[in-house]
Amino acid sequence: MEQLLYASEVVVNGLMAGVMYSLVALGFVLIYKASGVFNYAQGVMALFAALTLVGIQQGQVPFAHLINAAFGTHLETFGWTVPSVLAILLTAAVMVGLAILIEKLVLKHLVGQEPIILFMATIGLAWFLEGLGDVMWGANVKSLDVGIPQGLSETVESATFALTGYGFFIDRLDIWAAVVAVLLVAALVAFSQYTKQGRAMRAVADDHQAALSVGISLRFIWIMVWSIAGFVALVAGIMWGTKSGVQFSLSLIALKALPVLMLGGFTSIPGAIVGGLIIGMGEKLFEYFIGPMVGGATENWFAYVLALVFLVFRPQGLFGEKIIERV
Amino acid sequence: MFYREAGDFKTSYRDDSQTFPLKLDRMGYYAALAVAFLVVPLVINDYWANSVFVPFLIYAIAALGLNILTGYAGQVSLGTGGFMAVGAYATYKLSTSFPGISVLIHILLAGGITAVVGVLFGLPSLRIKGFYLAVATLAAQFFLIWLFNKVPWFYNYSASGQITVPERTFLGQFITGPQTSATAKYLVCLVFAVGLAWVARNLTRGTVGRKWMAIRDMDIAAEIIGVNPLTAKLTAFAVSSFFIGVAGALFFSVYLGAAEASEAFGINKSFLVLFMVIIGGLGSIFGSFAGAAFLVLLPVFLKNVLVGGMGWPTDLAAHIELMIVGALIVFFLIVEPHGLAQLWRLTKEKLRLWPFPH
Amino acid sequence: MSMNDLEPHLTPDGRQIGGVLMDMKNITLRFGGVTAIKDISFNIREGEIRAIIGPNGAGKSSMMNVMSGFYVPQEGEVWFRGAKRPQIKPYEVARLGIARTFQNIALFDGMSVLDNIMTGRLTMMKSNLLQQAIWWGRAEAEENAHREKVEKIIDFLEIQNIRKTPVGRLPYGLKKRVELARALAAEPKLLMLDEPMAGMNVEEKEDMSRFILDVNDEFGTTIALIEHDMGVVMDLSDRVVVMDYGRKIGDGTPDEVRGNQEVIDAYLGVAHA
Amino acid sequence: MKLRFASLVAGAIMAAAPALADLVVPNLSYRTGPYAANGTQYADGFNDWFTLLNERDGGIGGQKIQVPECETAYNTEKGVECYESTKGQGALVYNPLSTGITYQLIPKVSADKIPLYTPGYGRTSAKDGRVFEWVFNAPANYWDGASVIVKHLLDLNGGDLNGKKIALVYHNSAYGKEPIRTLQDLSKKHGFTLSEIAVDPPGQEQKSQWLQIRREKPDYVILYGWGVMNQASIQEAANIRFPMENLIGIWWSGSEVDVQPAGAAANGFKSVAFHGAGQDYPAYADLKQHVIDPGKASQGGQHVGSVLYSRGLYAAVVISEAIRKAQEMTGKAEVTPADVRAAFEQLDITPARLTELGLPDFGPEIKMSCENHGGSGMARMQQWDAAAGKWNVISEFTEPDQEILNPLIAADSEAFAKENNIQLRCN
Amino acid sequence: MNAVAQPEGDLRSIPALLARNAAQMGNRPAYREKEFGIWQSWTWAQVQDEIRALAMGFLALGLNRGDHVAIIGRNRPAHYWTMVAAQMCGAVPVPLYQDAIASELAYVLGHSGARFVVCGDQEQVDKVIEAEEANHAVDQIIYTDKRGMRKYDHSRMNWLADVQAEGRAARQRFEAELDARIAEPGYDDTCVMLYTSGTTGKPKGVVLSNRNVIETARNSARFDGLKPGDDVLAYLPMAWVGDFIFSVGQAMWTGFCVNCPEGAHTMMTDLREIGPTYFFAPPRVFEGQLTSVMIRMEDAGRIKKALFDHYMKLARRIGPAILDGKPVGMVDRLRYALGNLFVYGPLKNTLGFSRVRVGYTAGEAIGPEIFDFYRSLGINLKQLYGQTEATVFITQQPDGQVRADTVGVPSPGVEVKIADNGEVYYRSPGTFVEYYKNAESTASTKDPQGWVATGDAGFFEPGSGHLRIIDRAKDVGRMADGSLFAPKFVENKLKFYPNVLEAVVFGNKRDFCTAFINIDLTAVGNWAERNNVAYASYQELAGHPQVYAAIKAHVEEVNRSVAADPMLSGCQIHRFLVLHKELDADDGEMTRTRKVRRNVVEEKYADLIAALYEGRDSVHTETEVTYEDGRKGRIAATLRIEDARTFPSAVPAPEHKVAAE
Repeated sequence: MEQLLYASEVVVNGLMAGVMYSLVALGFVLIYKASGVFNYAQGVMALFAALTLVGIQQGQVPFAHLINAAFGTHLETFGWTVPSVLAILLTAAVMVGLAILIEKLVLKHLVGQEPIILFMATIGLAWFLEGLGDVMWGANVKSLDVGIPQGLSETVESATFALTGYGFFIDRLDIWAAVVAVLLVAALVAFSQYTKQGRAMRAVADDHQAALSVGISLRFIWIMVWSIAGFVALVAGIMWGTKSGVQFSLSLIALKALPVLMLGGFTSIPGAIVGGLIIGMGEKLFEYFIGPMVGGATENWFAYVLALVFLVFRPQGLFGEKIIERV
Repeated sequence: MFYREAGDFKTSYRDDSQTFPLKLDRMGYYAALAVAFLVVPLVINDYWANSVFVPFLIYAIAALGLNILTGYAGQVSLGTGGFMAVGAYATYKLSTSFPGISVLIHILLAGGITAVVGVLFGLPSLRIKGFYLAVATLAAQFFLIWLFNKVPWFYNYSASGQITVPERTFLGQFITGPQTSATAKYLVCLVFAVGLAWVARNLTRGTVGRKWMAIRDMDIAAEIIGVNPLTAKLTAFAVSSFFIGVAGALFFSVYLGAAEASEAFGINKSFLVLFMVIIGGLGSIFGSFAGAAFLVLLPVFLKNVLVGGMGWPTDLAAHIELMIVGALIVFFLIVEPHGLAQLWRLTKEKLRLWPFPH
Repeated sequence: MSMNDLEPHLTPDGRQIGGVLMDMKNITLRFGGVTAIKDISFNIREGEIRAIIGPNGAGKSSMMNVMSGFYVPQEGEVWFRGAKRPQIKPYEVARLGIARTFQNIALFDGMSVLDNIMTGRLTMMKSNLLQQAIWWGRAEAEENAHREKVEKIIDFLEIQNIRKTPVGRLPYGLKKRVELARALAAEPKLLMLDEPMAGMNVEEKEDMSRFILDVNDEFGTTIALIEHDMGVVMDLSDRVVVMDYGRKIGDGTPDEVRGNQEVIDAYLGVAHA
Repeated sequence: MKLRFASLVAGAIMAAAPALADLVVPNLSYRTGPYAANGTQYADGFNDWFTLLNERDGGIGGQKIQVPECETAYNTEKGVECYESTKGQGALVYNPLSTGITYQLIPKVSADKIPLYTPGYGRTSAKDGRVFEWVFNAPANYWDGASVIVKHLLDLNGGDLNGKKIALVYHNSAYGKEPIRTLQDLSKKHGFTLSEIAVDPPGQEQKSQWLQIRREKPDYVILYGWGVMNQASIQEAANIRFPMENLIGIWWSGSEVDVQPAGAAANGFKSVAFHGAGQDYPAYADLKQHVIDPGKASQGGQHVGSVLYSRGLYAAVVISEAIRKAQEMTGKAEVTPADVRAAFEQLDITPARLTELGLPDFGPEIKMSCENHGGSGMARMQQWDAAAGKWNVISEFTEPDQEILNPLIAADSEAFAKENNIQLRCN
Repeated sequence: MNAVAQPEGDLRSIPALLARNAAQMGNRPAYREKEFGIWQSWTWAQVQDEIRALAMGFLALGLNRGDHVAIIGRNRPAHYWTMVAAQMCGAVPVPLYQDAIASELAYVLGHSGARFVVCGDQEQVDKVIEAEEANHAVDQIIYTDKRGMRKYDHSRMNWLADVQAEGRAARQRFEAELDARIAEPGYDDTCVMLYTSGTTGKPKGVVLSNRNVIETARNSARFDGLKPGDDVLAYLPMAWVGDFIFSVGQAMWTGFCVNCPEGAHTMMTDLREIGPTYFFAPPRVFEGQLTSVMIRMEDAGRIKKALFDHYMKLARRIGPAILDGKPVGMVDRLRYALGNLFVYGPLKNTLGFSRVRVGYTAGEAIGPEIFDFYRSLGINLKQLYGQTEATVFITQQPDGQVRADTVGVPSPGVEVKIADNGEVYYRSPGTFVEYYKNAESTASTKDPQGWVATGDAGFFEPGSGHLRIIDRAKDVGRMADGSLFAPKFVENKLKFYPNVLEAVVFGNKRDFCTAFINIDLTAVGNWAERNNVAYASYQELAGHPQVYAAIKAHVEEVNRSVAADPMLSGCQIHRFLVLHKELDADDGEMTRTRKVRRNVVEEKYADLIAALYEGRDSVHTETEVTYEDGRKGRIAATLRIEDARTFPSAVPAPEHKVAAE
């Protein structure tokens, strides 16, 4: 009985962790669906967004280090702080600007290239953004606080204790993340269902040629999609940044999103969510039950193996479009 | 411009299908080999060997291997780092278990072991295609690294989990361990690189190579004309992994001398080698070398320019270097998505047509 | 001469027609709820040019895919060279001596014309990986021997001047020819051509017709071809199967088929409508 | 065109070698990559001490010190490249601040005959001078740290840890695995149960590990983390309300960088340390006067006085003392790496000497010998005061349990000697 | 030279030369053919074996002494071998033009009475069958390429390879017989019979003896120092005497290697691959190549173009001098070497001339610009003058004495004299035996002393002793005012312009000269493309006003240059038109060697000529044309007639009296 309770706690926490993965995976899916680009830079975009957010919040001088090195000045901060909401809005604007630049400088020139080339380009982009983020805001660890609470949720603990005699641990941040994820998905769905731009986006995702022929500007759609992905990255950045500080390692969360994508299918938003939940739950359960037997630290590879096993049976992912072979 | 092809004709299929059908190319190739084998060993020092030549040659081997899989057989892999680790740990286990046998043989055996592991992880490729496969190979990457970290047998139960290469000699010269001279390191890697490039060329020009390319270009048509996708893909995984295994073995035993799985063979290695292949040119042996040279030299070059030349703080330089490398990669992909090899081919075409524009 | 007369004989232009090479018995193929082929039987005799015609969507391509082993029919049997063909993979079918071309050209774009045609001979190459790796002895000898064979085909199809061109750069008509060359390189017992003249202009069609006749004539290769364009087929083929909506509505010599009222209604009627 | 580029490349690579300086102490630092935040502070401290010596004393023994910095990004290959590119400049001693790189360099420095100084990291068994002629890791190593932590716990529990549960949360790498054997031996000796919990680097996500801890309820958790893993661990510990004073980090888990992201929740977190922190030392006045105020501080002096800054500074102090000693021993101002190595073996940094340096009680006494390249192994505990934002020292320098450690070290180093055909020295 | 030379040793026939080559240099390459993607090669020893097998096959098929063996096909080793095999059997090979139409074939087959015909492929077989339907004189048809031949009635038809196989199988039976037949022919027995193209009338069969061929081959090979190891590209029609001399006579004599291209469409590629050391081409080929060089350079980038122009200017200045071994300054030589690296070398390489040691052009006059272009690149291009009846060589240019406007000095062993009417006569060991079955023509061409009339008018240039040819003797006429009319002289000048493909000048017994022009579709079409001039057909392009303007400029340039030659200044063109169709051999307007049949043109386009002289501005005409497949059709057009400026004669009087006077 106790084992079962522990297991359920692990499951619940796994699901919560899965939500965090899904937040990153969502950005991938959006871009892949609309432009066929496998955007490896999504993780770095989250880092960049978080760095920018903290930088704006704390009134850091962008490129201070570079300016200091070049001109011998001693710039640090502007000496003001920006309220969180405003900072988030400003950061979102920066991400839109970034999307426009990416479209203008990169994507536009790579139209019609093979997917692997586009993929590689996004890795190049990732390196660039990583360097840029560091040059702009510095490489030190920053703590991010936009008012999201962290730590054990007593409500849950006491509720579950009353119910089962064992108080479940759930991080309040995770609850917030789940709520935000639900809101985000709802917003995305609403956007794509009920707005003109959203419908255009779906049209492009379905068939580029057809969309072009009815007069949808592909470039606009791409900018829009990258902007939305940038916003999703910002959300992921806020969540992960709050959790473990804003720093280089944040970009590595992309690696946690990849098995989620594999599992859910590259083109499915529900896939990203369900995939995240399965991966989160799966890896936590495995780490909890099997981990100790094999020495632990299994989460990284187990997520991939889990996804791999799924794929062998469903090569297009859980929610991916079926691949029909023709000659 | 420099080509004089008139009178350079072929009277047999053997001549016609040789690697460098043009006499000038052939001469250039022999000249490059002569320089590589006779001149460089005389002038090389520790810095050039360890910072430039040895990593270049080893990465070239790894890139060759990945190019066989990705460029020729069309199977995208991000498991290179993991497979290199297999090569490294296999060499370590072999050379510590059988000290009487030459480490060069151990390196080749390590390649063989990696090939077996590669085949194992290549099995999903029969069902999974494209990016899904790329991501799936990450499973190999993470699992293998985890395995080498977790199972003490692999690192002979040493306290830290590091593996350190034993000193071994060949023809009385140290070829592994700290006493190895720069020349010896370089030559060992050069022999492997040249030999394996030759093997890669042979494989890719013949039956196996055509099967790979057929699978890459149109797998269904390939199957209908009689290519067994199972064997074609698995041989690609096997051969590719052999190369990568040898690269990993050399990386550990000749270059680093000591290694730890997650540090030396992490996911970054996989990306780096994939980059080399793409920047160099998919499906090109020359491209593998060019890509390796580009990505080994560029950071060294930038670092020396920015820090050594311009005196910038190292961190700023490193970040700007990251930006430059990233931007250059994007730029390259935009300008020539088929890589340096294609650029080289076009240049050669131009030179052959000179002075005509087309 | 009736279509049921399976005695070997010589055609008026001196070609040898032998016994049954491939026999399709009561083939039915369904995709989900859709029946693409409904209980069709016909045979192909050694040395003949056999055409399958029908309007778009008649199930011709599905039939060819069944013949080449790419689709497995729900019902019916495929007999080849006097034996029932077990359910095998497409690449094993190729090894039985069946080669084909594709309606939407399926060449290997990353390879040269020569390499593409060489792939046609892959099933005959025997050297192992190690021999190829060192490119010594058997591997090289084999390569050159097959190259010679392939060069004969290149010569036959008059594509010498594009030998080393990457196929991606070729115009449509030449691609079709290269694809034919690749199929021929396999020295097939049965050569299947999937709309070999689709999308060609009159001149290219004439060339292709000539090549098809020459192949049949020179090498005695049995040819099964699917074609949409009825005129071309009538001139080329010895016997014709007519399909419509997955059914067989006619089978016989071009003259017989031409006179068949059902064919006229279903096919010609549609075509002229 | 191609030729020009090639010569440019060659030129640039060659340009990496500056003119030979009198005393060269390369700083293989990392200010980028996953551990940039830590590496930056350390490198600043390292640089600033030498700057101080140059500015205030005109170097050591009248010889200026050059500290060429080379970015490794905590990457072994880059580390090797840095080593190779700087060794030609006459480097006297290396301090790469990376266990991975240290393992690369141990065989190389032995062949090149350049001493390697790895305070508090690197290969623990390098303490055995009989085997590792060119490597020094005083004042303390990973195993010392583990032992000192256990001693502290013994102190807290009246010398008895019987039946207690201790969990080790470690960075799943060579570094993180170091203390396992020591702790296993100590658990046998003291009767506590040890559970080992690995965290795969980088380690932002440790939910399952901490759920496990929450369930097992160990009395103490020892943390061997690095980089983001520390922050995540401390945060997760706080999240599950693990008593912060029962979470004890090795010195690599005990810097401001690690505790600040968790904010107030990190209050009470303990770590072991082998040197002081903060600016309450007389030397800082000199630093301020000669280095910081004139704007000569490395990277603008943002981190002066932080734990990692102090550690870098401490490493620089020991190295400069070794050089000074080498000058004394040879009577020459220009010393060779071999001289410095010999000096390391003779090094004796007494409390008095530390006071002289303006750093009273900054570190334990270091006394090395031919056999002992690791010093006393003494370390002390410090505790984070979140409100004040500073580390408070809560114990004196304590000696580790040499009884346990020495056999382990001897076994490991002798195995190494055997594998590599090394003749034991110091007989 | 009147003394009758004797054969060296017993080398008195081609088979004898072959035996010598096989014995002395059995392992050297003798023939190569681009086939199946590579240059299939045969050594002299192999070639001997192949030919002997073929000859024995012929014997098995019943080839008799004195039979004629017609050969019709493209240049292939097998075809050369059939000639030698026929000779071995004592038969006479008769190579025919492969593009001859059936009616032409019928005549020559009938005339020669060929019993055996060797055909290259199905197409030739069809023609032969059609041609001899009437008389059925042909006993055996042998085809080289068996494609499409399965369905034919094989009762008197064989595949060449089968004939060889048969010959090999029958070795026991025929070896002795063959050796006996090889030993039979004497030095003066027939070696080969070649049909002249015949600008007028029916083709005539020129009988050449072994002496003719071997002596000529020997003399000419020595003249240019040809040696084993040289490579020649055999691509000119096998029926042409030159090809027989180069690819059989000289090849057998010196033992150099004959390379056959894969086909006409790969000729240029094959030329480049082989890179011959000894090369022969009519001016047309050189013109074509130069045109394509210029066209391709048009698209080159600015730097390349500047480099090209700069170095070509330099080359024009000093290139020929360097080639002729004249003194050139050190600096210029250095600059030339640089030019060689950047321009000349690559250019020669792309053209396939890198290795050319001896190059000849003949058949027609070559434009001095074109000639100098190749010379300046360092290609040793020379001119020769000859004809079938002379076994090619009458005069040729020795190294170092090469000029565009002469045809050189008499070849070794050749005597040349200029008759009173200016016609050139020669006598040499190569002088033909007779016209086959045409004693009358033989007698009218060759006098009892052995002098042969060339039919060309020319004179020896004082000083240099080089021969200059002005025109066909019979074409040289008088204007109404009595001044000299040499149409070819003017036509050649016109044809030197890349835009002009052909020109036909009229004016005999008239007041002034007029001309028909054919534009070069490649050159003009390219110009049109670059200037966005749309056109649908040759006819449309030919009638384009801008084209007319360009041609007019050319005509006036020519007039200016003609005016400079006092003797011929009356030949300036006053009026011209651009023809609405290309002159075509299929329409009988040209010979198969692409020489204009002046009388045919004059007859066919009488209406146009009339219009030219009537002073009309335009003329409507309808013309019958023959399409490639033999069908006939008519095209109609209205042609514009332009007047061109003429110039006064520059120099008052000729300094020396020309033979033609």
